[in-house]
Amino acid sequence: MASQPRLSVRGLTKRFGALVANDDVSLNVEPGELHCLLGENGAGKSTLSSCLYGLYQPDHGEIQVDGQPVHLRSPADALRAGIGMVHQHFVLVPGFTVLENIAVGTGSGWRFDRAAAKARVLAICQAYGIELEPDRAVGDLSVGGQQWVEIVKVLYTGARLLILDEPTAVLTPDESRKLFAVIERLKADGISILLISHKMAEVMQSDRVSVLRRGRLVGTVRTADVTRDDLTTMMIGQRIAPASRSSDGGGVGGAVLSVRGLSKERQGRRVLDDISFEVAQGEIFGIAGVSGNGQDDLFECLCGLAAPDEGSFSVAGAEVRASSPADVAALGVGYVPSDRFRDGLVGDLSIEENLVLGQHWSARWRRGPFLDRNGLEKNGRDAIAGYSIAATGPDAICRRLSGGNAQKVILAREFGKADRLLLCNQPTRGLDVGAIGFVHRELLRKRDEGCAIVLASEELDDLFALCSRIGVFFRGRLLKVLDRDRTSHDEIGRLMAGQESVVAA
Amino acid sequence: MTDFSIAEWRIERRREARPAARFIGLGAALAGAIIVCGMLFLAAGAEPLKAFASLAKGSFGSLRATGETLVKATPLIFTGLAACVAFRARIWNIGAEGQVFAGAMFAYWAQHNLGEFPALVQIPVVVMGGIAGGGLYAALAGLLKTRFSVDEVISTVMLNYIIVYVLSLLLLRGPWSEAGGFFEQTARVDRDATLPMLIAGTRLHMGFLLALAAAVLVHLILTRTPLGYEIRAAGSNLRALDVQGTNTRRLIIVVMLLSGALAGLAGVTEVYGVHYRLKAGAVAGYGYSGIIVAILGQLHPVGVVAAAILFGALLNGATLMQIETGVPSALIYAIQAILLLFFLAGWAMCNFRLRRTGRV
Amino acid sequence: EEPTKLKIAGILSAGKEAPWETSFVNSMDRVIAAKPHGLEIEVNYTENVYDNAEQVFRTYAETGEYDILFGDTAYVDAIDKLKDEFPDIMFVMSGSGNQGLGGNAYWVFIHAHEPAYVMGQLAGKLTKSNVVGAISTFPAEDTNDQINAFFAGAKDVNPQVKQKITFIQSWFDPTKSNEATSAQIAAGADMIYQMSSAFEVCEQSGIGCFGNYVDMSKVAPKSIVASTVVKWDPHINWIVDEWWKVKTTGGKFDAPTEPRWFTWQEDSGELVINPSWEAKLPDGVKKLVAEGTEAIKTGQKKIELNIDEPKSD
Amino acid sequence: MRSRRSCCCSSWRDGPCAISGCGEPAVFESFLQATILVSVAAATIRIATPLLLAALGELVAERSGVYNMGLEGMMLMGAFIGYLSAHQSGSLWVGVAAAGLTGAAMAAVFAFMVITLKVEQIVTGLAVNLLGAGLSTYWLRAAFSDSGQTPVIPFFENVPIPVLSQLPVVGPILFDQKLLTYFAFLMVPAVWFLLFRTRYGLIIRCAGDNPKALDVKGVSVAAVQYAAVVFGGLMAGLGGAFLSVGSAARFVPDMTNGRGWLAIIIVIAGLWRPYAVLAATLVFSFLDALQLQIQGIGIAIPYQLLLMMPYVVAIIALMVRRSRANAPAMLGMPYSRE
Ligand SMILES: Nc1ncnc2c1ncn2[C@@H]1O[C@H](COP(=O)(O)OP(=O)(O)OP(=O)(O)O)[C@@H](O)[C@H]1O
Ligand SMILES: Nc1ncnc2c1ncn2[C@@H]1O[C@H](COP(=O)(O)OP(=O)(O)OP(=O)(O)O)[C@@H](O)[C@H]1O
Ligand SMILES: [Mg+2]
Ligand SMILES: [Mg+2]
Repeated sequence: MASQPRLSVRGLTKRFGALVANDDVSLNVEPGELHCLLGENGAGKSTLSSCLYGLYQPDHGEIQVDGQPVHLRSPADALRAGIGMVHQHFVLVPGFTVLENIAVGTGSGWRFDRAAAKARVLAICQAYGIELEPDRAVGDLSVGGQQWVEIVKVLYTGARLLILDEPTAVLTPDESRKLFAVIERLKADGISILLISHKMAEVMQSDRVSVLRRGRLVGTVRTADVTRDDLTTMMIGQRIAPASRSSDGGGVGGAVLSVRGLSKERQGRRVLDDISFEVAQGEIFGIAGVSGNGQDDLFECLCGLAAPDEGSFSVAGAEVRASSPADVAALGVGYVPSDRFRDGLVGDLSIEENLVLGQHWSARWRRGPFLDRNGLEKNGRDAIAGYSIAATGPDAICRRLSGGNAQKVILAREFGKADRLLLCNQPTRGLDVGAIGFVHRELLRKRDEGCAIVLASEELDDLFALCSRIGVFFRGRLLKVLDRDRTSHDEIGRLMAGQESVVAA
Repeated sequence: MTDFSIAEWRIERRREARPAARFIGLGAALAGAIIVCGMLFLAAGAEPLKAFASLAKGSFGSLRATGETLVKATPLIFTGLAACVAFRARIWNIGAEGQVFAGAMFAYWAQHNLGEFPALVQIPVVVMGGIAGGGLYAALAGLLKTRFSVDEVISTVMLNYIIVYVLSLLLLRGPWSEAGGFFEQTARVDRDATLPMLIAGTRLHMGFLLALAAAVLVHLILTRTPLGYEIRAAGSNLRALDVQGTNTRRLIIVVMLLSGALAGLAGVTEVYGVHYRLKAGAVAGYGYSGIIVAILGQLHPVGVVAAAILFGALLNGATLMQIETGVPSALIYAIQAILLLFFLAGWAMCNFRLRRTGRV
Repeated sequence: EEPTKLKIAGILSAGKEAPWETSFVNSMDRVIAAKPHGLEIEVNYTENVYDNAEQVFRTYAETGEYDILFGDTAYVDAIDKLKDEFPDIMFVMSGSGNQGLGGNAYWVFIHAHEPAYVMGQLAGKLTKSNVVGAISTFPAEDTNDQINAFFAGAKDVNPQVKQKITFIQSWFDPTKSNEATSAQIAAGADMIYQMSSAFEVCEQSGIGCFGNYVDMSKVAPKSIVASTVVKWDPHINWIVDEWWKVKTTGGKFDAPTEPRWFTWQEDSGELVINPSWEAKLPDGVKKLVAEGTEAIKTGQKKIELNIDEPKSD
Repeated sequence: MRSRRSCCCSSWRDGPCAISGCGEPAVFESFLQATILVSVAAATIRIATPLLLAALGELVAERSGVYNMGLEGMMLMGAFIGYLSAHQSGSLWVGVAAAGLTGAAMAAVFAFMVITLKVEQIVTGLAVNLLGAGLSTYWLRAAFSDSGQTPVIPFFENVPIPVLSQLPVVGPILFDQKLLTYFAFLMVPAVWFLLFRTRYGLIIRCAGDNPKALDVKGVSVAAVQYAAVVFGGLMAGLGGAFLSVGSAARFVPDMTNGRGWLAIIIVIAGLWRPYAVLAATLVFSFLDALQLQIQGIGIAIPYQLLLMMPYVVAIIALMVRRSRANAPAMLGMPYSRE
């Protein structure tokens, strides 16, 4: 019996308008194989999996399951073909119970057989050692708990090929290990897994890896045959230039930002727990941590968007209390939010207009009651030139900019605004190497101008390249603040996973 | 066979329709609407061509007819602009209807209590009264949204009902009722408070100029001022505005004030430009039509004026059409609806395209 | 030479379904058939005009084809603006809410209070609960007159009668007036004057109801006792006569500033008893009705015109 | 059996009593009489029927994520076609069925516009209302030409439920109504059961809260929403039928008189829950019934105040309850994958 591949993709191409998100991709996934899909942000991994799950229709290409060509017009077709998927972002109904989320849309007829569904869910949980309470509302679960719901949801469909799109991004290291135990058992049952992950440690546990770069398949390799560096090279297309560690900096002047005992609760969870730190003039203070550990809440408090329940902070000696973003900005604070299209830009406005967002009432941009169009346009041209933004002109609509260029618009605005303090939350997320280098240079320039900078990043390379001190966030707590020169990737990585004791020892 | 065609051809949404596609789509919509309306005319026993001709004659066939069309368009321009301002900011003010009432009522209250003054005093008073009445009533919904998070769609609809009863309370045996009259209406207003006529032989009054001025003003505000900037930004991404330091609650109230003030002026032009009395029938219906006008006008002031004139023409021409062809004037509402539905569908259909796909 | 044709525009405040309008259309049809002065009369109706009167009047006037613009309600505002601009056209307004303008603006009034009085007598005799009700639209002069006369008739023959009045605040909303009827039945009424023409509840609960404007016997055969029928015939004829006079003598329109109305004697109305009730009526009652009708029609008995707003006892 | 009323002291007639006037006690006494209470209560149930039918349909549509603002037009067309077909066929039940189908057909057009073409829901709804108003009046004229008076058709008789209708007080209120009324009230638990106890209910609610969660299960969001919206239209059509064939026995232009809008408001005031929707319907209907009764008795409360009350109460309730707390999360937002 010639073993057919479980999944075979031939020449799959998917375009979004002019953008080719998947370009002639071909790969096989064998029965019982753990196959990793690797690639930078925006390389097209999620797009490929959405095509395999029938959510998107490829423009070209053929998909075969167990040797049979399949035409996946909707997830129903995919489910029929035995394909299941855990999405990169949760697809849950918060108001439903765990059981309802898992069972909705399954079964047939009018009757919703709660008891049978529950028995089946419990059986799956038991078989794979997953802990879930079927009757709890999903909205009350932690993010990790919600991810388990997603996983059981897929297992419940009885799929023979599981696509897991960054399932561990929201799991604790412990939970991630548990997930891999589950995967082992699935493999033993002959089920194939297509796993997407950015975490090299996880990728290295797979059988084979397919690497995508800018929508094209660079190659598929047996994991055993390659090193991490090999994979990185395939992914990026070049060896990473050794991070140019910034030489000086750090505590040049007095404290610009001092945070004292900041605490905040959201939906009964303590998202910020007694956070205190100081950032000096001319210093870049790094914040490490898996996203979802309180960084976003910290930045929202610091930029005036949310009020902390307890504690306070001051900027250049001025106490900030019950403030609004406008008040904070007036103190010479710039803020680069993590979600640029949600928090940083107004998609339907042009570059020149977005460059004055928040300052549009200021006399500087007005002529009488009207906005100073010429001033705005000139400012736009300057920013496009100064930040090398790839756009048709200052009147280009921001919604149509790519991630990197959109980020540059925000940087241009916030750098111009920040005289004293710059708050940067994940400024390099989703950017390519060139753009990352650009952001690094700009941050250093800003630091050298005497600005205090708070920089949060999931990329430790960013932090090591730029920061003098690095604080690690875990579950709303600032576990430890480390001196860059006296710590290592490993130590911070362990702290990010919450292993405080390791460090303490 | 069907499977083949599905596999080879697919309808998909475009990101942005090309102007040519828009043009074709709208042309097709118009053609479709005309065909359906023509069929209705036939069913009503009228010759479609003759009906359309008398519709046109009734709306633009003479100076008087044109003037009347513009009279009908005037309140629709105001309510259309009201919807335009709010919808641009993605605030769903469905309450222009009630704000028209409020504007008319506030204007009447101010003018009624003012006593006898020359037109130079009274007219500004009624105009300001309309602005204040409509604006404040809308701001109430804004306040409910920002302070109590009551959805504006809901609150404005409720407020539409409430004000109708308040007016009825004031008119029917209430303090404003016409002495000795049994109808729900006030006595005729002071001649000096009425809006001056513009062209002899027509009923075209100053309100139309006010409406045009309002359209220009709204256009300037939207495109040139920081407030317009905020409105457009709010329509695209309210959160980003918030994050970047704009007081979005205040913005919502300001937008409602502006939107309501525009709607309120529609009440003023109807009471002081057309009916010379305050009564429910003088001001009812314009708020809801304004929403349609605003959407037809693509939420653009110029488009709003054009759509309002189109609607005014339909309303006005319908009378002559009915007289000349005997088609019931109720048909005109059906025609408006069909036009609107075809337009909406045509517009939406521009966002789709047929694409060939293939498998390797 | 004498005109042979007359073109009238009937400008109706509501749709033709509303009984008020139906009575107008029916009367007009009778006048057309009668061919006064040998005229070929042609009428074109426009409905639901109330708040848009000026434009409709003007559109008709501008066609230059219409001789009489006959409005059926308070169109004084519109007519006031147009009458001097179109001196050759005859404008007509009707009922309360108007004021006399003279010249070419004629004002007619419908008072059906006389048959309503007799109908009230009928109700006063037939009621067992001694509660007599009326459902009306708005408290307007031309509805109040009938209701007051109806109650007066009932009380004259039966002093124990209590009156109930409900206004539904709409010219035409059968559902609402049905509910109002139920409410009055609960309040004890067993004879109800339906000014707003909804008889379903009457039919169901088997009480006696009275129709207005047109003969409602066919609409509610079980419950209708009688209907006051409004006849615009004398009014229309008067208008046509005035028009004829001006056109044939070459004079000018000179309308009186007081409203012109016609009595029962002059055939402005009718009292139609439902045949299915007629058989059941006691002879005494029949006689009373016949006598009452006779007395009024011959002018022996005058019924006071009371246009005050009626109130419930 | 109508009891004689022996109240109404003469002082009441003498002068126009203000709101807190002279003869009040006697009047209120009369108001408290059982017949009157029963009448108000029974009227409440009748007035509630069309509202409840339409509101329950709207509830299901909104739970699936679609704001059907065209309810008024669908009711109106339902009322008209119901009347027309009852007249032509001579069967009231044919009329009711036709009304339901008409509502459903209009809802299908609406659904095509907002679900398939993803046109703005509010505006499409307004257009549908306009269409219903125009088409029904026009068609009425076309069908019955110029006769003015449209023919009256027979209408549904009350169907007292044996035994139960004999119960004192509640009998005449609850168990001596028309079949459509029983149907409307039975639909409350039925809709509740549909939404919260069946597989399809789970799917409908999922479509309103997170359509993607449904999509990834291979269930067509559009199909679910189409079904829900068409169901809503069907119920609206039946609500319209209650007005024309159910109680008035004829069709009158614009006879819904804002009841469709009221039904939408009721769904909101009822916080998107079937039983709360029932409660809201009863409150609105009760105040309307009360208003009519009070006039007949002669209490001088301006009727406008009573009619205004539900709207004021609803706003206050929403202020306290924070309106959207219960609303389907994706209500009014068209779903698309890409
Ligand atoms: N619906 C869409 N419309 C237009 N462009 C899209 C859409 N979805 C994805 N893209 C674009 O396609 C490219 C590939 O995106 P995709 O989400 O597949 O990346 P990815 O590899 O999953 O990235 P990440 O690691 O960040 O999840 C990106 O440039 C993205 O901007
Ligand atoms: N969600 C989206 N909606 C509309 N257009 C998009 C979307 N995502 C991407 N695009 C378009 O696709 C193009 C490529 O986007 P993408 O983010 O992949 O660029 P990129 O090459 O990764 O650039 P950068 O390195 O700056 O992120 C952009 O020009 C953008 O206009
Ligand atoms: Mg992805
Ligand atoms: Mg990118």
